[in-house]
Amino acid sequence: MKPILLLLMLFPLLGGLFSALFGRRVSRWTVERVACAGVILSFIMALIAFDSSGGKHQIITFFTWFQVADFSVLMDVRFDPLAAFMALTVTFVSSLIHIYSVGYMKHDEGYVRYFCYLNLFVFSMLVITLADNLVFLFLGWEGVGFCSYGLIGFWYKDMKNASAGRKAFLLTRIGDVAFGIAIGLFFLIFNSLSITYINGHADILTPGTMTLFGLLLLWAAAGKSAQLPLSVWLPDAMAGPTPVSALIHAATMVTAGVYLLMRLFPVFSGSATAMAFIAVAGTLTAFYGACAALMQGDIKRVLAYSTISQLGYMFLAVGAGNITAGMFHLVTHAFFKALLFLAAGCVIHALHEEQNIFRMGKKLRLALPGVYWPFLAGAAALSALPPTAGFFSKDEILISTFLHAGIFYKFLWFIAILTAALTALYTFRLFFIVFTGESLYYEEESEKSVEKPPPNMIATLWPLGVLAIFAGLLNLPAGWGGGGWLSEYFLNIPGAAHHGEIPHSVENGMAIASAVIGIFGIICAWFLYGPKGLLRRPDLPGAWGGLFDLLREAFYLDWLYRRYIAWPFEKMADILWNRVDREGIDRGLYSFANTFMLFSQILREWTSGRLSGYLFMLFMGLTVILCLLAINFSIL
Amino acid sequence: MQSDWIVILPHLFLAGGGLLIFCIGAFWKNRPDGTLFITALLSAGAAAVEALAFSGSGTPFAGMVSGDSFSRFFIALFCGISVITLLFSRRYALHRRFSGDEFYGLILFATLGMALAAGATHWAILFLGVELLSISLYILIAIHKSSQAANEAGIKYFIMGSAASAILLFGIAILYASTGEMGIVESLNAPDSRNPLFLLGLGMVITGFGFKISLVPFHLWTPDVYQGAPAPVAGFLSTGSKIAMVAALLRIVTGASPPVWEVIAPVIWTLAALTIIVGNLTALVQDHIKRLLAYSSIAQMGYLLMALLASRGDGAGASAVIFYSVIYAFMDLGAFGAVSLVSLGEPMARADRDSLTAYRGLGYEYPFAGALLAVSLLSLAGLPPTGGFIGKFALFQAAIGADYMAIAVIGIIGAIISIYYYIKVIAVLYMRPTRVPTPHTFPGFSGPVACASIFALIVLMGILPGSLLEVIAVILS
Amino acid sequence: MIPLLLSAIIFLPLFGGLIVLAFSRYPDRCRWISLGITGADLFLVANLLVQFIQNPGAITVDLLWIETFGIRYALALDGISLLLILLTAFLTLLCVLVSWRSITKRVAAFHFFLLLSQTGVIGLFLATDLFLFYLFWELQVIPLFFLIGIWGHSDRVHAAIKFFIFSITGSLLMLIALIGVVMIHKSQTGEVSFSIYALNTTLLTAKTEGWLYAAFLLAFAIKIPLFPVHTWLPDAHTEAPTAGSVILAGLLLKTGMYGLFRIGFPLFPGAAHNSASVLLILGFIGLFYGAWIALAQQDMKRLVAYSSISHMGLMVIGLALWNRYTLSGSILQMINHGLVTSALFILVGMIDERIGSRQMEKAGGLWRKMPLLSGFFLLFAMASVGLPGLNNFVGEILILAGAFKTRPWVGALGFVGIVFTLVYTLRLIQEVLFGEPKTDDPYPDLSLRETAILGAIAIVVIFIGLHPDPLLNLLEGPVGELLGGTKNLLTLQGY
Amino acid sequence: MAVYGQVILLGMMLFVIGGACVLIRRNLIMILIGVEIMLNAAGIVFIAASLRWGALDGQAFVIFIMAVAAAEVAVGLALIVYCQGRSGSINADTYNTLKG
Repeated sequence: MKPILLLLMLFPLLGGLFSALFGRRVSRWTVERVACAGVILSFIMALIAFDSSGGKHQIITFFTWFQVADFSVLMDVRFDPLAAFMALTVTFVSSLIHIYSVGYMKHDEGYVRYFCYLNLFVFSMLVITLADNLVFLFLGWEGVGFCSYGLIGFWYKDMKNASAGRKAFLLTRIGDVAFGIAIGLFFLIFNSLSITYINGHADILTPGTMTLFGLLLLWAAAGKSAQLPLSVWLPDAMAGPTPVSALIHAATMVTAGVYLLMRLFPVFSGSATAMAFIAVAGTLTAFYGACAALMQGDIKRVLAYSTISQLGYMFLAVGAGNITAGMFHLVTHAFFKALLFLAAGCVIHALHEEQNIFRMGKKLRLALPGVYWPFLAGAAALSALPPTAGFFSKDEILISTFLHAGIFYKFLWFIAILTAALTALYTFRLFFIVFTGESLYYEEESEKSVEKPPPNMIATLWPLGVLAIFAGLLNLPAGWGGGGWLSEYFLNIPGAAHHGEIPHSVENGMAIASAVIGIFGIICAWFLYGPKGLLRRPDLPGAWGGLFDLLREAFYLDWLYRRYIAWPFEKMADILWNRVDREGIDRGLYSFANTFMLFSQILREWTSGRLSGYLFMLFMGLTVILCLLAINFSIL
Repeated sequence: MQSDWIVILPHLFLAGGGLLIFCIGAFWKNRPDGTLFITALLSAGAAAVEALAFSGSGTPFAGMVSGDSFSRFFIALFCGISVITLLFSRRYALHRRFSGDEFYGLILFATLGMALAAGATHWAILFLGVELLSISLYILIAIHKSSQAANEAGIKYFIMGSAASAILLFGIAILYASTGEMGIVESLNAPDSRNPLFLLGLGMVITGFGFKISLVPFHLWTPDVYQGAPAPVAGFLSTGSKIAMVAALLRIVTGASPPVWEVIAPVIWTLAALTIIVGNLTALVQDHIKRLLAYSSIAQMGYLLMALLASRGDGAGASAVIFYSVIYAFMDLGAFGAVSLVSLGEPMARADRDSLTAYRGLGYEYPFAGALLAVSLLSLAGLPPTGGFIGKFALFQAAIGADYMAIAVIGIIGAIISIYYYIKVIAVLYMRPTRVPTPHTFPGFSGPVACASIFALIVLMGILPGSLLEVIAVILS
Repeated sequence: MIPLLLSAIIFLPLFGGLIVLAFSRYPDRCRWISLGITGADLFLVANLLVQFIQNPGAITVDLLWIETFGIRYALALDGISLLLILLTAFLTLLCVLVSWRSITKRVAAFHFFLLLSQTGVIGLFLATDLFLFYLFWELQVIPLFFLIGIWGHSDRVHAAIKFFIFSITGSLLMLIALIGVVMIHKSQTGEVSFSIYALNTTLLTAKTEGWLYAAFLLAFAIKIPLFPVHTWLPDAHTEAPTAGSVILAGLLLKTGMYGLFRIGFPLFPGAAHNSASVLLILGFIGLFYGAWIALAQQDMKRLVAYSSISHMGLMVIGLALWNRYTLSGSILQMINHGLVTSALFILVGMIDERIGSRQMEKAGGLWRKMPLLSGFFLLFAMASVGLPGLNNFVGEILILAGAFKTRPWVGALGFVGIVFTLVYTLRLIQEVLFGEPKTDDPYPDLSLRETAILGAIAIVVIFIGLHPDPLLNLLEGPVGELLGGTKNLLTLQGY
Repeated sequence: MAVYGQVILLGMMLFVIGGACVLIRRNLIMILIGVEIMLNAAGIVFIAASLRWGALDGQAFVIFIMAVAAAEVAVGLALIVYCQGRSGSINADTYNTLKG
């Protein structure tokens, strides 16, 4: 088992190192193949490991990273069903994205850097997935942040792209602060950094501490998973190449936050407050993302906000105490979101880096049927149409929320289901505008012909399309004749308590409700954004314009950050530098030194050069000495 | 009786050498070049060897001159100082045309004066030594006749010096009047030492000493005279004459009876503090190197005085004073010597190279003289690995060890201030763009020899001060 | 044999420097000789390391030096010293290489001062006699003064003098306090000794201890440098030649830290104990203030200089917490910071050589022109922000996580600091490497020599990042001794 | 009060007069004369003291003082004359090019 897991992690790392060290000396062909091989081999290892572990928990230590007394940081892995499943998903989706990238980056000069980052990204994600030691996990956690920084800002010549990368790194690191503090507290309380140990002894925690941990981990996860209020980096992360967006949004990076919450679930699950916070954060983010996605004009930004929204659902699942549902949605989302992004990438590629959806139209459907159908599958899954994968996973979350004790959760459920309608609406708005009707900009039509993407790009869409539709089989509810395989598989995960029997009425009712709502959303989308839709335009006139702007700018969150955090921060830096450091401290020290100079100037006048003055001082001095002696004499 | 003469043999060598030089100067007109120089060197050297080699016993001549190892050590030191001064001034004097018998003879007589002052156990000898020294110096300072500044310096030193001598003398007279003792130590231990008359005398004596070692507020002449005097003479003046007085003061301080000491100590404390502060502060804005060195030497005397305070008791203070005197002699001689070396080629051979702007980049123009100046300054600033560092350390250790914490702190603050002006000069030497180079003059051999030996001594004292300290321990025991 | 080796390691550079001076007419020979000398010294240190690992235990030298003052030539080697002199030897070697092309004037003198500073720093890290320590402490300042003042940039004299005055101010006050301790010790035991081991048994009243410690602390704080006596550092760094910056950041700042935990804390445990809060606050101010100001910089060197202040702040925090984890972390971080910051200074120097400016606005888009240099730049920048897997992370996590054991809020606040670090570092990367190139001039990418320099540092950086255990093992014993020593004394004093 | 007391007093008065002369006069020659008066005042005190202590060494000292004073005056006058020749002034305060 040990070598398999080691190889599982090492293959992408070696691929990345190969590119970094030798990438410039070997041919492009080699670099591409090595990079893909790294991930695919890793996927194979994941399969083998998954197969041979048989759902058991294993903790394997590779070696000691460092150790000071009982602060021992090991490079070890905890291979349990959760990790196994996650590893499979990550490596599988990443493999496809790697293959896709070979086509997508065909004409880019920076391919070495690209594949290096991409491999390292996968490696870091695998570390997060498998690590048992929290500091080791942190290695992956930060590694993901760094790689995303490099990839988002991949086309660095445009400062905007570079800034987007920087923003991603910074905001996720703001989240990392909480993670770091949590690590410190774990060490303080448990004297251990092992997830297994901590989960095993979580019962010694008081509710208050649990709440604290819950909030810290929530904040940490919010950074990585782009939840409110740390969500603003994700839409900008579209600046990177599209496969990168797919990678970040689907399988890696953003899911890390949710995954962390699932991994450390026992630590905070005992605190109702923490759970409520997580649920609320998830719900609000889901709603927020869906609203924002509704008015975007950039194909990738729509998908980005949709990711934020879908991640909100996963948080809601965790908050509702059902991490199986969360994981289920994570996986299905990985499939259909990767699919959507990759398909969007094909579209963009075909239109020569055109991302404005209003410049697209039915010509795409006609030219690219191989993209059109998978995209439709993905859209259906995202809109949770039965019987796609998204339908089942989202349904499970809704049911858990609904069944969770407390009226509060009913309210969350209501928002969640409202969001589901919005999801269908924006998804099919996107679909209709991109693939049906005419482009809004006729004049440039002639200049741009649609270029067919290379076959390996299109080819990767199909397996994902199939999975987007059929992945629901993994955890088909009993009512649909399924055995809930995933639930069984996750049975032993700490904290994944079995939720007892779900009443059939609820199950059926919920299924019907979501189906109806989804279909309703699609119908609305058809009337509003179809080929002859009412709102099929990039902006809205009159009074609605304000609302439109509000949604398009995602409630001005970005602007608020810039105005109230970034700007004052920079201003303060300037003040500290110029006013405090230079004019305050440094000049203060100088004036202190200058007082000596002043004294010196005064004393200099004493030496006037005139003999009479000197003689006078000679006798003055004599007098003073005599006085001193006299005083001493009289005192003694 | 015979041992008496052995004890004063070094003095006789010096006096005889001086007289011989005068005779040669007067009667041997077509002597070979360098005769006077060699004679002076030999006399000083012989005196030094004599002082170190032979040990006389007791205090000869009715206890007027001390033959103890203390005074012999200082005689050797003064001879060393005069030898180095001679070496530095050989070319310098030739260029400025004052290389006659009076220069060499007076150097020897001044050295004799120092020897007498430092070795005196009797007020009369002390006074005679001081006067011999002073009168020689009046002439030496003004010896460069074509220099206006040298004249002015000579006049200033003469007027101030003679007034101070008069005060010193009157002080001695009063002391004698109040105690009836002419022996230095005896007069300070007289049973009836606590009357106003005695204190009056004491105050005047201190004033006289204060003038000679240029303590604040008697320091005002110092920068003017150093600036005007020829550089080697200024070096001689700032080291030899001061150290002679410090040595005499050391006798007074260690010899005074406790009640007398109680009266004197606060005065010395005040003078030391004032000297350290004023000397260092005033040096900050100086832009002429000789004036700067003058103020620096004033401040250095403050440090010595600080350790003098501590020199009663276990001997750490006295040891530190003597040790630092030696180091100080070499580093100040080094600094002034470097000035005289780089001033050799000055146009008109009138003034010395004095303005700091004239020292820009000089470290590259004159690598050896520049290095000597830099090392001397570093040593004066008390930075390792120079003797000045060990010396300063010894001074402060003595002061703190004797519980004079306050003055030690004042001293350290002064030292911090002083770093600036020393470093400023070094920065000028090495870090400022070079001015138009002047044509080099052949420096002769004597200057570089002195240069190298001082350099070696300063560094050696910084690394291995142990042997000198042991010698000092021996002479103090 | 080993004791002799210690002295050889200290004085080999000094003698080498004198030899170099003799060849002042042949610049190339000077370079080769210094390279040989530093290489030999590094070899000797490596040799020492091997012997030390095979046969651990303190290695000491103790000879009488100046009998009158009870001053001894006393050296001791333990894990901490060993690591630090290893760093010193390594960095000085790199300094010689870095200056190979950039120093063309007065080459011999340059190398002499470089080697002299090596002697000073190594001696300081080994000395156990306070006088000897002080001697080396001041000795290291002088060569650097010349290095900055002679071979620096436009405002070099001013910066050099400022640096010198700051350093000496602190050290002279320390001298007074040092003598004070010795004298108190003498009055108690009747024996004059400068040995750290003898002096830390001195019994001091709280007030005296406070004053003496304050003087020591000031000297160390200026070197570290702590807020608000840090203002010499940015100037010195900005004006110094690359090698000077490397010595300054890599070694000199470390001597302040070293003094604080080797001398300040053991000698005055009570006062140090009481000062912990002050140190923590100053450390935090340094951490945030330095990072914040770094963000406002246009000059790359100045930015890195302020980042140094920030990093040193964190180390001081680790020191002030004084427990096993934070202390190990701080000491390890000294090594890490020495490596990474030196690398950054070297890189800025290389960029300066190519584009003729250290202003960020003149740089930009360098990735396109110099991918290799940029790759290294990114690597070291990431090490500097504490990316796990690179060396700084290990030190930082030890300090921060260890902080939770003593004062959790410190750890929590410390983690906030890492965001501040990231902000300015990312700005630096972005302005320098990204964007469109500002000019069309082709800049040559790294030469073989430059690659070797950076590659060597990079290997060490990654090695420590992934496998710091050997280093931490070396630290374990001495750290335990430091902790145990002060603990005993504290109990003795009734804390 | 014995005689010696009055003689000492005389010496002091002379010293003060000499000092005042040194302090107040600007003429170099007059300053020199003031110094001479001070030296002689010391001589008088010595004589008085040797009167008091019944010892001769004070009186012997006076002879030394005379010799020293003579030497000093010789040198001093030579200096002053030379300076006067160069700069045409014997006012002490005209010699103030060296200052600061």
